Amino acid sequence: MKVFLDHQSATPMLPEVFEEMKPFFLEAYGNPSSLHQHGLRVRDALKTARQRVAAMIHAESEEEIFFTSDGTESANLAIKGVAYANERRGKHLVVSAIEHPSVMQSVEFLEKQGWTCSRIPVDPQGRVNPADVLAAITPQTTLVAVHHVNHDIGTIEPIQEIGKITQEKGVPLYVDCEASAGWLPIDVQAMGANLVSFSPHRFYGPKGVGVLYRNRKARLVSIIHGGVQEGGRRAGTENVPAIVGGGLASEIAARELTVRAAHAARLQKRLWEGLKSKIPYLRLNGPEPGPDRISTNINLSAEFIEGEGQLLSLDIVGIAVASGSSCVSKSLKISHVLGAIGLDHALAQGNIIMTLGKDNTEAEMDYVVESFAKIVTKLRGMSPMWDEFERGVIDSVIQPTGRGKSFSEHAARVSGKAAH
Amino acid sequence: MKVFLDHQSATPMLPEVFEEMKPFFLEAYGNPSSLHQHGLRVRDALKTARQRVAAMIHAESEEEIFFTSDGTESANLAIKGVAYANERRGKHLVVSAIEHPSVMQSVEFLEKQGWTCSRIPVDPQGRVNPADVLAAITPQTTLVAVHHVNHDIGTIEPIQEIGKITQEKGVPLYVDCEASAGWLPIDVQAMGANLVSFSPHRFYGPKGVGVLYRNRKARLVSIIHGGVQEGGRRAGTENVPAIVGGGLASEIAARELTVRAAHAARLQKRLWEGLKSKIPYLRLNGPEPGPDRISTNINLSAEFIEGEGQLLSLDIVGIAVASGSSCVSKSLKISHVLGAIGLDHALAQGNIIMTLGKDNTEAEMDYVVESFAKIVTKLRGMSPMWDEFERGVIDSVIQPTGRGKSFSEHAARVSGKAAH
Amino acid sequence: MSDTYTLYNETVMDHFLNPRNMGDIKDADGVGEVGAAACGDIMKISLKIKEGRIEDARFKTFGCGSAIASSSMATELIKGRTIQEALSFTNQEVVDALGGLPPVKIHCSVLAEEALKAALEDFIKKNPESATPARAGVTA
Amino acid sequence: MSDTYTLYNETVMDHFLNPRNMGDIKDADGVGEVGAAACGDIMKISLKIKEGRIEDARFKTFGCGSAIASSSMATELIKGRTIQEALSFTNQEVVDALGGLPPVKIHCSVLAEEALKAALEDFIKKNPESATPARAGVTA
Ligand SMILES: Cc1ncc(COP(=O)(O)O)c(C=O)c1O
Ligand SMILES: Cc1ncc(COP(=O)(O)O)c(C=O)c1O
Repeated sequence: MKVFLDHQSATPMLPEVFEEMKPFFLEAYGNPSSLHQHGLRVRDALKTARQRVAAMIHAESEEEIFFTSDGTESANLAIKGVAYANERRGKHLVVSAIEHPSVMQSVEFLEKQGWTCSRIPVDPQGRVNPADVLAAITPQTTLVAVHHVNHDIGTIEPIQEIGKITQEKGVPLYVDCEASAGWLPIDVQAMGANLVSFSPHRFYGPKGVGVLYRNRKARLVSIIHGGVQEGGRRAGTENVPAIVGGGLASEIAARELTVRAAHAARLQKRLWEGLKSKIPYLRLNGPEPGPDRISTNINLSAEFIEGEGQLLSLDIVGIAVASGSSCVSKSLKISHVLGAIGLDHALAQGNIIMTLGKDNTEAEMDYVVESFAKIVTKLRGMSPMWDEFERGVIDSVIQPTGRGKSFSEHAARVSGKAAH
Repeated sequence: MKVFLDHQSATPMLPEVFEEMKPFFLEAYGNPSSLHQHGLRVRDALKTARQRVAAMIHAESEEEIFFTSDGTESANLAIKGVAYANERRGKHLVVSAIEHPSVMQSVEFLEKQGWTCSRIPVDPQGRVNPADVLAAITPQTTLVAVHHVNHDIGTIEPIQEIGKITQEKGVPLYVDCEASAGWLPIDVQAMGANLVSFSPHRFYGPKGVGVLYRNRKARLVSIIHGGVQEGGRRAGTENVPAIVGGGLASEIAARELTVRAAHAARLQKRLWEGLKSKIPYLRLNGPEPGPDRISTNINLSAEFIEGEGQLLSLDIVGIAVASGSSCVSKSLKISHVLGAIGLDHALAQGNIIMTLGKDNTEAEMDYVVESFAKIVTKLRGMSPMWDEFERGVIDSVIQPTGRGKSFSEHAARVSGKAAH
Repeated sequence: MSDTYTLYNETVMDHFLNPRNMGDIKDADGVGEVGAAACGDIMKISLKIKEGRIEDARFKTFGCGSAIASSSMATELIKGRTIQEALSFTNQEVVDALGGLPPVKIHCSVLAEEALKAALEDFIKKNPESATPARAGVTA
Repeated sequence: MSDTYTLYNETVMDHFLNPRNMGDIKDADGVGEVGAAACGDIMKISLKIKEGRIEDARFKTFGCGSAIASSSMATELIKGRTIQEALSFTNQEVVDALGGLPPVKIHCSVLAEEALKAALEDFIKKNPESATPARAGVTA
């Protein structure tokens, strides 16, 4: 059986989206900046796409929609574009500590250029406390950024409450909706958001296009300079087929959202309950399935074993998943999200992220439960940690027994250095 | 008859490129950052694309190829990425005065952040004098940027001579090859270039992908921050189908370059000679067709009439062209290239740019000559300038007779302000 | 894919491709030529005026499609009006009659208004008696 | 599209999926457990040594695929060697025998070398007489 459980990384494109894009490769190949037939024809198509995206997120006007190349670029534009536009007003930003790297690294870049930034810590479930946001805002603050849903652990943030605060304070609010778009309703006006970003490749649209919503209350300058495309906010020849496809994917996602989300929620419950009952020493990171967690995400830590081995073993039996363990990241660091929720280092190493999509089935969930249980058993059999736990040398983090050292102490001793 | 003469803005995608991309939308939809089957499969495809692009421009290794979203982003990355990487060494740049806006505006952005820039003027044909580049380099210079071919007037720059100078001086050379790639051979090593950019959508590849070549001698940091994609030089989910398509388009372009370029050169000659013989007071901007001009470009000024009217009238009879006149640009400014070669304001207003492709035919050229001659006659009949020229009130710039005022003087009088 | 796409709406395209009143009036009673330094457009309107009423109006224009359409439309609109009426003519009438212009092209309609006013000015300068009651309304 | 794509080459995948010498040796003559703080890997190697020669080697590993494959391969390679020979064992042998590792995973093979050396150290500590001629070669 083949089971794709990595929908946060990619989704297969809808056939109807592909059909919509097709003519824009071969026939309607014009450049929207051109004044002739070929240009004007695709200009019309871009307008339709903009309207569809605007409708999906309840924007007032399609003129508030800017197309970029992906969610990362949208996040960079939101952060840097607002920061630069308001440079004279102040150079202070407020962001949650568990934003996506595209936000965190943009902030770090600005810090090198003289900005300062308050990183709002989160609770063990990954939730931002709106009061902390309020407390962090200073007269120099020009932007607050809190994502709608965390990409790793699925936490839904209290955006409306934060939106009320930023509106009262007159500070623009940027909400990265990459992990929620297509799966949770997004109403930019109800949220009180001035900027919102996402990318249609997360809900069965094409790669190569990102969306940035921005309303008039937030000043924004361009960060990719050149021509006057996208209302002067993003230079460069537009990726017409991807924008067209992204528009249609947005329209379909809005229409099918309730059905898709309910389906995912059912599978999420079945998957987590199955895993929990079959596999001891397994922890769910982030909130319990329910109103505080997006229905597509399951983030697990299997104790005493490491994430990459789990991922590879799952792949061999046809199950595609992700992991936030350091062995999986190219930087050899665990996901900063797992660090920020204070997850024990041992559990962060054993991290596995399963993300659901509209085409997953209950039978698939059962297969995953069964396969994963076998894999965990096999890998634990190979792990000195499991053996040492059984012998009482180290203790479990998930169900502490009071005997032995912690994994972290043990790891520090054998490596001669503290685990980080 | 339908004639597409705006290949600098867009090219139709090759059917075989489309076929190559297709599986990456629907089946091989993985994210190259993923460690499972789906990710690894597309990772392989990206590697092939990188190798094909590297081969096209004679790069030493595919690891010198970075993919971005378009030519504009590649230019931004080249300019800002090198500037930021060498910030401590110096903050001075040298660029030709007629670079594309993606270069010029990137430089202006850096100037706001404390960099200084020498803009090298060009001769009336748009050529940079290498001696001027040498003279402009200071110990603080961290980058020299001169494009291979100018996008508006088709001038081929003396890159090898400039490359010798920058190599001697130990300053990285960035060559924007957007207007030449696919039509002139590019050998990054022979050029002495450290950075080269272009976009496959200019030679029958897809939109949504840009290329930046960079060798080890030039330090480069990322400008779109986030994940560690593209060797840490460009964060964001890769646009896999476009990269795959761009790779194949590059391979085909390299293979067919000689044939395509010779075909364009034949048409270019036929077109220019036809127009010249039929239409009086018509000027070719940039070098004569031959070794100093790219074979795809014809840049004209029809005197006494304005460019947008010509463009619209051509469009009505099925001929797609571009213009550098101010009425055509969204900024109401004439192309800065026309300003830099010292083109009289009247001629800059009457500007038309025709760019040839591999599928244009001789019959099309004849149709364009005939149609354009009629249109010029009609528009001149509507122009007060033509009438005033015939009545000796103003003089021709192209064939001065010594009688009357210049267009510029006249325009200044009637508008009460100097033409710019 | 077989539709025709145009930069301007149908009315504007029609006035650009089939301009009304294009040309010069021999022995015009008033001629105005104005230019916009910003984008190089030049517009010339000549008027035939009889008994305080515009009997004929013609234009010549160096400029983009919307400049040509604006002058074509302006001459159409103005014919038959009294000098008095013509002096309160505004560019908005041109924009409305054309069914709208892109924001960046509104200035073309302004140029048409200016050319008309300049032609009226010219007439009034030559015929000071004709305009006494209207003099105050002229701005330039 | 039906091919199988793997992060590691066939040999590495084989040693990950079918590890050789996995487990603990009862009454081992030397046991080494080492860890890499950087990425959390922990590797344990136990040795059975007879007449100065490694008769059996077994491993347990907490770590990624290449860490497991590296320890599997290291135990394979080391069996039958003398203590003397084993003390000059390097991670490069593991890398070579595995047919290469991704650059970012080379450290896994280093960990395998370290675990082996730690096990040898342990043996030598318990049997100081056995290693007199080799003592100088031990670095840690
Ligand atoms: C929350 C969040 N923001 C931003 C991004 C970056 O988007 P993209 O992958 O489209 O560049 C991601 C990607 O996974 C994400 O999850
Ligand atoms: C010389 C030159 N450089 C850069 C660019 C920008 O490339 P793109 O349109 O792919 O963003 C262009 C585009 O026309 C160009 O002609």
